[in-house]
Amino acid sequence: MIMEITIVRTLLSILGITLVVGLNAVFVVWLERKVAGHMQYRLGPTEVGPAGLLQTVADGLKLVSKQIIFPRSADTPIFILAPIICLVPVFVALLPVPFSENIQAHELDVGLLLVIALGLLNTLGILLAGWGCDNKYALLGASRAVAQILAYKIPLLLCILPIILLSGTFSLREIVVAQDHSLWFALYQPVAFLIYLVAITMETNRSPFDFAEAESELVAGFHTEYSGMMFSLFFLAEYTYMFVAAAIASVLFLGGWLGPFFPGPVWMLLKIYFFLFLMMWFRWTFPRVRVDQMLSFGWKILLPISLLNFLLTAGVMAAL
Amino acid sequence: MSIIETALHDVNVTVEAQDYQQSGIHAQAEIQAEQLKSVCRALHSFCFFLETVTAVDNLSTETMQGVWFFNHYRQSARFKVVIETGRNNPVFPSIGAIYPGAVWHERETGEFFGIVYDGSKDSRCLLLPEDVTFHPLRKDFKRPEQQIAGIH
Amino acid sequence: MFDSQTAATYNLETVGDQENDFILNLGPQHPGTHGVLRVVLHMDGEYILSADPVLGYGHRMQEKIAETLTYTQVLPYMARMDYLSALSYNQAWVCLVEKMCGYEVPRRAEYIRVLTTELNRISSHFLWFGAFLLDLGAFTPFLHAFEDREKILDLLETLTGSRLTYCFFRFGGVGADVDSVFLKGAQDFVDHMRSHLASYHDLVTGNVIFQERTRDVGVILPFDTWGYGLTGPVLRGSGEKYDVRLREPYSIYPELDFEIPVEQTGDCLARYLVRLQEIEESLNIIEQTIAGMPEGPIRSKVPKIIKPPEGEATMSVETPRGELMIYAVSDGSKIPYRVKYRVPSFANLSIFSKMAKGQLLADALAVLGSLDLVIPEVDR
Amino acid sequence: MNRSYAKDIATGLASLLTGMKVTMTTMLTKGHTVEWPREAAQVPLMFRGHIQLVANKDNGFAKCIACGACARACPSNCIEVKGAKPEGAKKKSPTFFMLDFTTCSLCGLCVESCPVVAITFSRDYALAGFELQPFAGMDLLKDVASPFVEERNDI
Repeated sequence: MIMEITIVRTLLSILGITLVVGLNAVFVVWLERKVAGHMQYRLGPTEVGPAGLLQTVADGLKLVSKQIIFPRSADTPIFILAPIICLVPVFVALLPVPFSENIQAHELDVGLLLVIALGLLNTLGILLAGWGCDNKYALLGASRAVAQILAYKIPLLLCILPIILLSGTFSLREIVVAQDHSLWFALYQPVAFLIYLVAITMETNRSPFDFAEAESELVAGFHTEYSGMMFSLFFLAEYTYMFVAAAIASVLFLGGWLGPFFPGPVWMLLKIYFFLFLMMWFRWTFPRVRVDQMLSFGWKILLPISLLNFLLTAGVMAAL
Repeated sequence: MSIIETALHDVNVTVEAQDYQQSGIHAQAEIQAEQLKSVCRALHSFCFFLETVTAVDNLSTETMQGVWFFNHYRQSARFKVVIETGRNNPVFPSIGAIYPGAVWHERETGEFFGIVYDGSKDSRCLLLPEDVTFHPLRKDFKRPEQQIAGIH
Repeated sequence: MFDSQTAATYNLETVGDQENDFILNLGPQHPGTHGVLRVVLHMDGEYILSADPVLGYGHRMQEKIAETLTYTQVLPYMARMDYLSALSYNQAWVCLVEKMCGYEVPRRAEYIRVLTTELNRISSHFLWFGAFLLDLGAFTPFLHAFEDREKILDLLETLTGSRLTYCFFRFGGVGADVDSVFLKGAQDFVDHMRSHLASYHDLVTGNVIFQERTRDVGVILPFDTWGYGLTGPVLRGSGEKYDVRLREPYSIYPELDFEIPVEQTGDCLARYLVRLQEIEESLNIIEQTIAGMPEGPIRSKVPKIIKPPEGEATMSVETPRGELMIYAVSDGSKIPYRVKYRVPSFANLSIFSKMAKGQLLADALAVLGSLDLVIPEVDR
Repeated sequence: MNRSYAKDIATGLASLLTGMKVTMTTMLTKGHTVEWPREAAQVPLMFRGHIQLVANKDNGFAKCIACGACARACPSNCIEVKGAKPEGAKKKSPTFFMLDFTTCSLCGLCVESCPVVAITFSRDYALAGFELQPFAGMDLLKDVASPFVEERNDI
């Protein structure tokens, strides 16, 4: 009996995650284009479906039907593996994300750690993509992506630690529950919240930190040689990754599914899309930072401040 | 005394004033090929900037005129330097070492007219494909139909 | 991509170990080069050891074309060199022929010429603004600038009939007369831009990322300027107050009251600031021409077949990119004997390989953007 | 903590927020897109489309006198005119007026050169097509009557 429940639960989880990934991509790409359009005196997609909502579906169909081109000198196994390595971890990273008290694919005591660890695999996928296709632009893009990992990953972890101290758990659900009777952690930890916001922008390779694919410099960066479905896998991975990062952000700082009037999942999604909108807003406002500037920004500004913030929090907690 | 004459005081060239209203040129000097570098050095030290390097092919007189235009940032002083030589295998000295910007102008004029700029450190084609054998701005140039067809 | 064997034919300076050199072939199809410019880069990681621009992908032999057409027929070709400032090129050619033949131009026509040319200059600077920011990775300023550029294009379209490659000036005048609707539209545009330029500064100039990306990047020292023959905003960013409208005034510019903006630092930011200030100065000029627009004819009588007397002439005008000089030799027939275009982008690009040396790839593209190149103009 | 370090961060942050304010303001204003072809585009009177022949108000025939001035003025040789004198008429009329729109640069020198103002610009802006031929050989006499049109149709 327990066995059967587990199987059903697993199947439902897979279905749910796939749905979330697919629908999120459709919606976020549409939203991004709409936001970009309106920020630039344009309209964005209007033709396919109501208000252009199905534009992404049409684009997806187009991409699927396109030929996948393998460069002659590419390292084919790596070339094929790269988008998969990019996409699969973000699927897994959705497992411990709680959408409400009951809606969660799998409760893990160390859910947060899992998500952080899987986040690094994305960079591995980018590295493989850049290396495997034997293109110099792609290689430059991949090397940039690898070079920046530590610059954002350490501040990111240092921003999460105060939350762990406040909540006393690594479980994402417990962290939300801990915010139930107190204020949201963003109010306790505004500095950590801000730095986390910057760090996830870096982590998801979003503008102004999008040097891995820096269009005006590297043509398309690590996915220069990818076409058709393989290209769209990168796309899917990027937007799902954004979704995961936003979900973690809302769990850590904005109290996850907590909120009045609406049911939990609605609040959760609202918060997630608030973060996604913020990231879009950044992208359509700022010029791109240079690689070395980003590194020195990460090491000289984000790291000391987040470290200071962590020590301060720990000190205050100890004193109390 | 205009700035052009001041600049060229030590160089033994005759500067002829021109009708500026009519031609847009303040002065011009017809010089010998050997004098070009010293003229350019004198102009460069007086902060004249190089406007262009070009040539005029005179089919009727069988001559090739090398033309150099200089001007000044601080006052209006367009100065034209002319060197005349035969049409066949014309050679002019390169001023790329004095005016680095001249290298491209010389590459362009060289490929268009079949002029050799002696002493240029870079004499590759600039605007035409590397393998062209014709010089389109020479007046006896006939459009080589096959070659044109081969290019595109 | 570019393997080392092909690169060897390009006679690059041998930098380091030829076998292991990283040669990046930037262009001719690359989003950062704005057109068909190709730059062969020798790189060490992200640093550029040497850059060698390869030109000619858009080469049309304009000078030879001019030798086969009558003076009138050359006019439309002018707009095809620098398509962003077609009216400046129009002006250079008509002024040159007027100078050679001694044609009179009515004052109203001169005012219309200056008015439209300055509008064209602003639209060119707007496009540069957008494209430069695009090089720096910001997409939105591009379309914000296009939004305002569109107003100019709409305005000029009502007068000239075309939106980009204008063929509007005629020998001894202009093609069409301005009406009160056009003048009001131009005045409205000036008023709109005066207030709207602040949003450009809010969005871009003050932005800390933009400042970091452009300050002290791609510095052109004053010493290099005359050696490479730099002109236009690229030169004025390095502190030299040279503008053809000031040094060799043509048309009605001497009567107008405007400043030539100059910045001293010579970096990308200085060139950016010069251009934005030039937009404001052009607005001043436009306002003055609207206010002072005299009544009268717009074209003087010129012969149908134009045969300038034997001789030579030069004419230089200030395009948005710098000094355009046209040198023409006439043999007395109705076809020019020799025409030489001295185009500003050509000289401005020639300094690029010097500037790119030792730069990061991202900076080199910022520098390329700050030079405001129109590649068909370089290639002619 | 160093004073300028903190100040740099603060001013930097402020400048970023100023930029974000501009994009947000833009987002809340209405877009300026003309949704062609759902909306008609505004074409100014002076619009330079391809050239077309002007009809004579009296008889509806083309005003063109087939002098060939336009063909001579054209820098890219894209106009071809042939004409003949109809019986009893004083002026020539065009029998053939072909525009090669693929090489036309819309400079307007032909319109300028016409001694009888028989050429004008079309205001047709939606010119896209899937084939080259309709543009390479635009028969301008099609839209305007000519005393020879019927005759030509017979051939």
